[in-house]
Amino acid sequence: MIRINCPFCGPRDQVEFSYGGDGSIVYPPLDADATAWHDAVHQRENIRGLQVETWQHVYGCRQWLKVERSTVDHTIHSVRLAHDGAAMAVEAENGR
Amino acid sequence: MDNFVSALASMALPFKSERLHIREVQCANYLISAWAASLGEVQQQIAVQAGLDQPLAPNMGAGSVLRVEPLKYWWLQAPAPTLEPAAATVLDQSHSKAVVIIEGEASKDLLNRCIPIDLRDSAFNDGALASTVFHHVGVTVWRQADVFWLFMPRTYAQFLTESLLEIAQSL
Amino acid sequence: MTRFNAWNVLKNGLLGQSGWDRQWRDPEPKSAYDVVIVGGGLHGLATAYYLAKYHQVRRIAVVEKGWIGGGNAGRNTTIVRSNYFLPGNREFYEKSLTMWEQLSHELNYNVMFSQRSHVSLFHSPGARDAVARRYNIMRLTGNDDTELWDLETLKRNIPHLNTEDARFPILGAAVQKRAGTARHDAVAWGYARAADALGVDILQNCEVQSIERDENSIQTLTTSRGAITAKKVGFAVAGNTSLLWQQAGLGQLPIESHKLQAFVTEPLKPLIDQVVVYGVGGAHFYISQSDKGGLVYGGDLDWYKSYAQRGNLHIVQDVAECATAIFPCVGRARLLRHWSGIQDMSMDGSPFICKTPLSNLYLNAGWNYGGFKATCASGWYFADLIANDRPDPVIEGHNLQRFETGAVLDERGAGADCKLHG
Amino acid sequence: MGVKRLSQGGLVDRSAPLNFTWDGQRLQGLTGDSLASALLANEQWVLGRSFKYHRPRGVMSAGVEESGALLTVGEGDRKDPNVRATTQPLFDGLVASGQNAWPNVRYDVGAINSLFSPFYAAGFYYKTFMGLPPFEWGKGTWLWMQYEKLIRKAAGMGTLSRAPDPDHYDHAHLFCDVLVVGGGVAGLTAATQLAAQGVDVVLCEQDVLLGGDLLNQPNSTVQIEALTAAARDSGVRLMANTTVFGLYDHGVAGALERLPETASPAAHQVRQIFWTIRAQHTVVATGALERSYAFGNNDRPRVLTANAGRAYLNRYALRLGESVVISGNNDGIYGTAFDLAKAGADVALYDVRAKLPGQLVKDAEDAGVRVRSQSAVCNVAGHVARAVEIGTVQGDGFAIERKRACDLVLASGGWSPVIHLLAHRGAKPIWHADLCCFVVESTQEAISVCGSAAAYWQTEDCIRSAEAIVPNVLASLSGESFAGYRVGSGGHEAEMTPLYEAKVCSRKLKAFVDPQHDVSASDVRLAHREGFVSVEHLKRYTTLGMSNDGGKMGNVIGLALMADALGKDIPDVGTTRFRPPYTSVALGALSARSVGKHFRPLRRTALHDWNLRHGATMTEAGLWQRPWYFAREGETITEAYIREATTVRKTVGLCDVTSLGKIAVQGPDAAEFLNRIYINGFAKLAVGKARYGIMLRDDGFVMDDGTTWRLGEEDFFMTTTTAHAAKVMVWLEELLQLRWPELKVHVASVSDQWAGVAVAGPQSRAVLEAVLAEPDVVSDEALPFMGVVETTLKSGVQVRIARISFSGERAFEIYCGSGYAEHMMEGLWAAAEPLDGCLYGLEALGALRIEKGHVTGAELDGRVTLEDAGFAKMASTKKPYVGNVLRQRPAMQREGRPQLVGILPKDRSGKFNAGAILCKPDQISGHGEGWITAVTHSPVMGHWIGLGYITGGAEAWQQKAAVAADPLRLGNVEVEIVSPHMYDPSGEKMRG
Repeated sequence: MIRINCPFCGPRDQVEFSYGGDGSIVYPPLDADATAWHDAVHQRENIRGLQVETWQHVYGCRQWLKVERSTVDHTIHSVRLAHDGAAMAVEAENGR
Repeated sequence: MDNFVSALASMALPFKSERLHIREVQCANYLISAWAASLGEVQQQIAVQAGLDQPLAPNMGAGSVLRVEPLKYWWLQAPAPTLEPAAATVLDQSHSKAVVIIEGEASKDLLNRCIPIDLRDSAFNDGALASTVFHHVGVTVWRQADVFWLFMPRTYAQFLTESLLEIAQSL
Repeated sequence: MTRFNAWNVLKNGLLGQSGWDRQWRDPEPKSAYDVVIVGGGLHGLATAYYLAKYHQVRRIAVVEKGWIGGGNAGRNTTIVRSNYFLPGNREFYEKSLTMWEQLSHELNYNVMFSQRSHVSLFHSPGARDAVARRYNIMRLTGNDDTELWDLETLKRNIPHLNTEDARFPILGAAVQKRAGTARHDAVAWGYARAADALGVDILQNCEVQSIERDENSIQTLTTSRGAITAKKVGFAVAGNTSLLWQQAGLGQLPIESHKLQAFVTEPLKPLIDQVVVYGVGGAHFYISQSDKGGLVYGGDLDWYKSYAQRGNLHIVQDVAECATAIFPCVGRARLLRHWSGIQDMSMDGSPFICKTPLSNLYLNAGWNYGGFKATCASGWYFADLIANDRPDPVIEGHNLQRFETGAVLDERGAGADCKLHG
Repeated sequence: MGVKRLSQGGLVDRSAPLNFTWDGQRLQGLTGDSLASALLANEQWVLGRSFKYHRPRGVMSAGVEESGALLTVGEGDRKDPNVRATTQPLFDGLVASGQNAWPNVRYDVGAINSLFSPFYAAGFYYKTFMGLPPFEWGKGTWLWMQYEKLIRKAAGMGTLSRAPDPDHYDHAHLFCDVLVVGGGVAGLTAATQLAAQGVDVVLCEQDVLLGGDLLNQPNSTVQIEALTAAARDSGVRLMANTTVFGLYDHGVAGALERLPETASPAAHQVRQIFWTIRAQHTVVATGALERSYAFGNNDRPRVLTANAGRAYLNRYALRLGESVVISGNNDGIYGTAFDLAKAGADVALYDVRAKLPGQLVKDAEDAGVRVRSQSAVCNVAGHVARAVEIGTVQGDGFAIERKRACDLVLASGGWSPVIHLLAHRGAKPIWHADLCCFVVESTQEAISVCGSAAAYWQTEDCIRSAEAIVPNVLASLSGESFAGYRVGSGGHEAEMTPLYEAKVCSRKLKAFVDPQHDVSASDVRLAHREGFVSVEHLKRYTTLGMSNDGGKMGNVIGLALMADALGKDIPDVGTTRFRPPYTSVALGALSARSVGKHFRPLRRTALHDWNLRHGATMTEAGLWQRPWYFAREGETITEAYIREATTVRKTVGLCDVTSLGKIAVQGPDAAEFLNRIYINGFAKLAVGKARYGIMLRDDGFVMDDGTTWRLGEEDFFMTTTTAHAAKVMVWLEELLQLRWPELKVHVASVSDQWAGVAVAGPQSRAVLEAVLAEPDVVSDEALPFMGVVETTLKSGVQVRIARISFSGERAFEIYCGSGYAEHMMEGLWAAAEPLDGCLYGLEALGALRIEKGHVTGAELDGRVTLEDAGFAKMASTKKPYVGNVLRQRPAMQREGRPQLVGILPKDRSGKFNAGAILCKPDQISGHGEGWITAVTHSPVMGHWIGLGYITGGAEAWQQKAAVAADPLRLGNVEVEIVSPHMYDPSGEKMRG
């Protein structure tokens, strides 16, 4: 079972999280053209190896996380809060 | 108020065995949500109004205030603290949670049959708090000395408490 | 090739089994083929067989990086059904089911297709009506093999279902009677043997290492067993499609690779006669019993992208809960083994059998959970596409452009989120 | 004859006999016995029948690798099939019986299969049973399915009870710094030393006793007790009878603890605990398993592995034979020979090696063992072994030299380290030719291996290997990289000689590789001949290693035989990958408490009990239960909901709507946020107003609908559908945290906070006025359609009210804090009842909304566009919103897509069903023109009506007949297609 080290809650079981998907997707503006939206919504690099992906700690602090994880052996290389404001606030505290 | 009906009204509580004591408690619950930019200020204000020596660290609780999310707190008594409206939103969610207190030497055994949290003293000591999952439902557990508070969503509370009591009988 | 039949089994029983040959050759790769199918799984082998048998293509190779049938062919729960309802999907899977019915005879290989019925439980009037729409479409577009069973009929057919103490009371079931299970390995070997007999070169331990191409077409496949040129190339590599696609310099696809686990218990005397399927309260579960007696079951994906063929513990727990929820008596059956496969999950849950930006490259992918049952039709239509360079009307919708046009084939209505499909 | 329980020694308690039953016979064993040892003590040798040939089988080992003594334990609903007698502790009152045999395992009619065994070679069923023999004439699957019925009956092993398992299981979570798997010397040593350094160690041992192989050695009690005490004293948490069955990602292990069993468990007694263990580091000290080798009739009862003979002798005080033949290729067999001879058995030892271990030979011979080199047992005679044929090495096979009577055969082909858990982690086993086994040398993970799991065969070497990994583990715990974990080497005094098969020239012997699945050496060779040479093909074709023991005994032998056939070395053939679980785990244990009604949580509204007290029949709605209808005495569901819906239209009805999702959306950018997620405008929604909104997914299809109330400038109360509440919440969080972090908006689920009641009908205002402290706040002027007000009940309880209508009548939704829900409902009901009002449930709610043409999940099934559902006009053209780009894709905008319509039966007395397909009357086949999503018997119209989708919508079908085709149920019904707004299309009633 994957264990994710939530920056706010600490290491927790995968069952507390829900998987978002490829975290490298940059969603275009709401009024961007159809191709940009098509690519963002449907096209995937489907990386075999280290990929940035999003998870939500849905049963914990409800924060969306950006997780660097290997899709080959599931090892996790980094985790951070996706929301920069919340991330900076927590990082500042953890450094305190 | 007299008209209040607890979600656990039909449960056989308190539960007492040699190694366990489970009882319901009523408490207010205000959700305080700061903004990233105002977090420091809100942290200070909450500490002051709760009479704490220092601001709460992530996933810790003290007195009657819990730090549940990076920008969010639960304030467990009425009234809610007074905060600058621009600094935080305050939302009454007192009816959202049903709360039981679990104590006794088998508390950890009971909880670890329900929630996947490391409850060893080294990881979860006095004041520690964890939001986690109990049989597909999000719950929050908070340790005060050797007593554990379990906050359950009201609509699931009866179901979860049935499970708790069933397991408690085998411990 | 010694034909497989009772006569020869008897003869060889008396002769100490000495009369059997290799079921398929182990040829050296040739430098050039008319068609190279990349991927020695069920779909690749079936495609090669149909190309050789019905399209008279002579020089065909199937290149497989490991051993044939080693991917999802051997990692599924062996269910064959055609209970789809969207135009295109319905016709495709029905064609497949029809082919399955004759497959053992077609291949002279007993693939043990057992039409034991596929029973989808429902738990609410709303769910019954939703499934009725699908099964009505099946009636109107094909055979009369679908039924709605009420609770009494269900109890009569599956007596030890949990109709007393279930969290979600069972109201009845939608049934496809011609559906069932088959022996997955036999399908791979049967196609391989039959294709081999028609001259197809099955090249095992032959990994495509790079792809040389010009603007419009593939020139050469460099493999671990040497360079191979091909007039036409078909990709049928399931979970590894994106990697091969990128090797061909073609960028991104509407596919993610996820893993799906499968489970089998210790063998037991007959207990469950049908394929029973269950989906309620966020759960998704299917179970049947193999000829050997093991309960074969599975559930949802592990929920995160993965190329690892190993599953995690929470799903083990989750599917066991589902099993005991509907069959409380299986509490004392014991899980013997669990494993996982890599699914090529598409953005709408439906597959691709289509042409590609390259003139001589054809794509067969995006099978989600559904690849096993699709084997026959997948091979059939893919062979037809490769041979005739145009899609049959049945598979016209199974193209890569459908996300641009919005003509998606979303059986579940889950939208563009691969992990929600299957 | 033969078996003798020694008068002293062993780990059995002679003062505590236990009664048990085997196949109807009442027998006695001792406390400390396994079921196997107790059966053996009673001279019960034939305990099972093999899978295919129904050959008699008995105890073959003393542990988890057992593939002979599989039997059924327990009766009735506690019947447990396929239990390994070797690992089942005996308890008083245990009932065991044979399986896979008729009438019983000793005289099994199925044994006739053995006669046909020449035809049952590997894969024979792929070659026949397709059609009519002999040439497989025929078509389709019918004939196969006839054969299959017989095959299925013959296959399988034990029979499962059909009744629910009555026992309780727990699932529990455990955390530690280091998990040590295996409680032999290596595991105990490593655990003790780590714990002494302050590390939190959990040690799991699958056996009921700690000690590992020491348990099988003579006079080891003191040593075991010392090791155990040291571990306990240093703080190791010891868990015996607990099997770590699988290692998963990130240091997670699955383990199964078996609690002591009794014949009649107490009320809350737990049978087994499924542990999910998380460790920072795992020490694999799982020991090794002795394997046999392939020789003629090596599956007969009274043929065991060598160390098993020793285990029964020293642990269970059972001398299994008087005249013992031991055959093998390693030093390990000498201890067995020595111990048995000391116990008075006549022992002959055949060592296949040319060079024998001098000291061991001398010790054995001193004890009276006759030792012969370069020879081995090649064949066994007797239904239950009574003699063996001994061969001497000749070329690469054996020549039979003589026959020897005996009553026990003990064989050893070497030892296989238990690397299963490492294989679960994807570690690659390396073949060690000198040790004749696979060893794992490293994984990328925080795992160490010691003891005989790392191929150390001597006790002292095992201890040293355990000591050697301690610094590595400590380094790993402190985050440092650590060295590869197999340190040094330790083998036998004399080198091993490979022994996988005793081939005898010109003799065809039935030599088993995987006895339980009846896979023989000739099956492996046949697989080779037919081209199944890859190890995975071999396994699948022959089913080698697929049996209950998971190939613990047979895999290496199978590989070796294939290597031999191919003329290759074992490593060139490949390795097999062991899959979890290590030993099988009951589904009941994995499900633990999630059984029956506790499979999934039941979510109750605050009015759940109130509704039940007032006669509600409930129905499932996701995890909720909601009132379905409130039948009065004698009413059917149809009568009840028609009455309820009629009452709402006439007077007033109350309905619990608490299950709707409710989300607080707060902050300075809340309005802007809503403006982006809804297709219609929310920026200008006035405070004190509600608006109906639709959300799209990114791909432009409809996701959800609901009303959102503006309570304050920066304070909104959003409602979602019951089904999508959680999904919408996650979606809003995703947008705010990932896509639009610049927006200052907080969202919080308040679904549990607020209980809600819909008060619907012409008299709804009167009902509210009766309960409110200030009745005026709900007057038409103060609260027009879509108005919102926050106010109080007479009791002072705060409520929020919106004038919104799902029924089409004048209606309100009123919410209060959940704890006051019953209080509020009492007040409302006290006011409504005298007005001839009613309580109504989902069925009436459905009837009302279908009449009105309001959509729900049945219509918004995830494939529907705004245009399809008739919402296109609501979509703003002045602002972008989620989904507005991709919803413009051509196929989603094309003419003639099915659109929402109302449906009436042509013959008004007729009925039709939801799920029916709408067709042209002259073309009732194919995919049709549309479908019906929902139906109800409309109280207003007095006949059945429905909603659905049809190509082109109502306009296209104005003068055209359609047919609702429902071949599954009602057949074809002629219908009319009308506008979906079948009741009060102008909305006068709800606004009035």
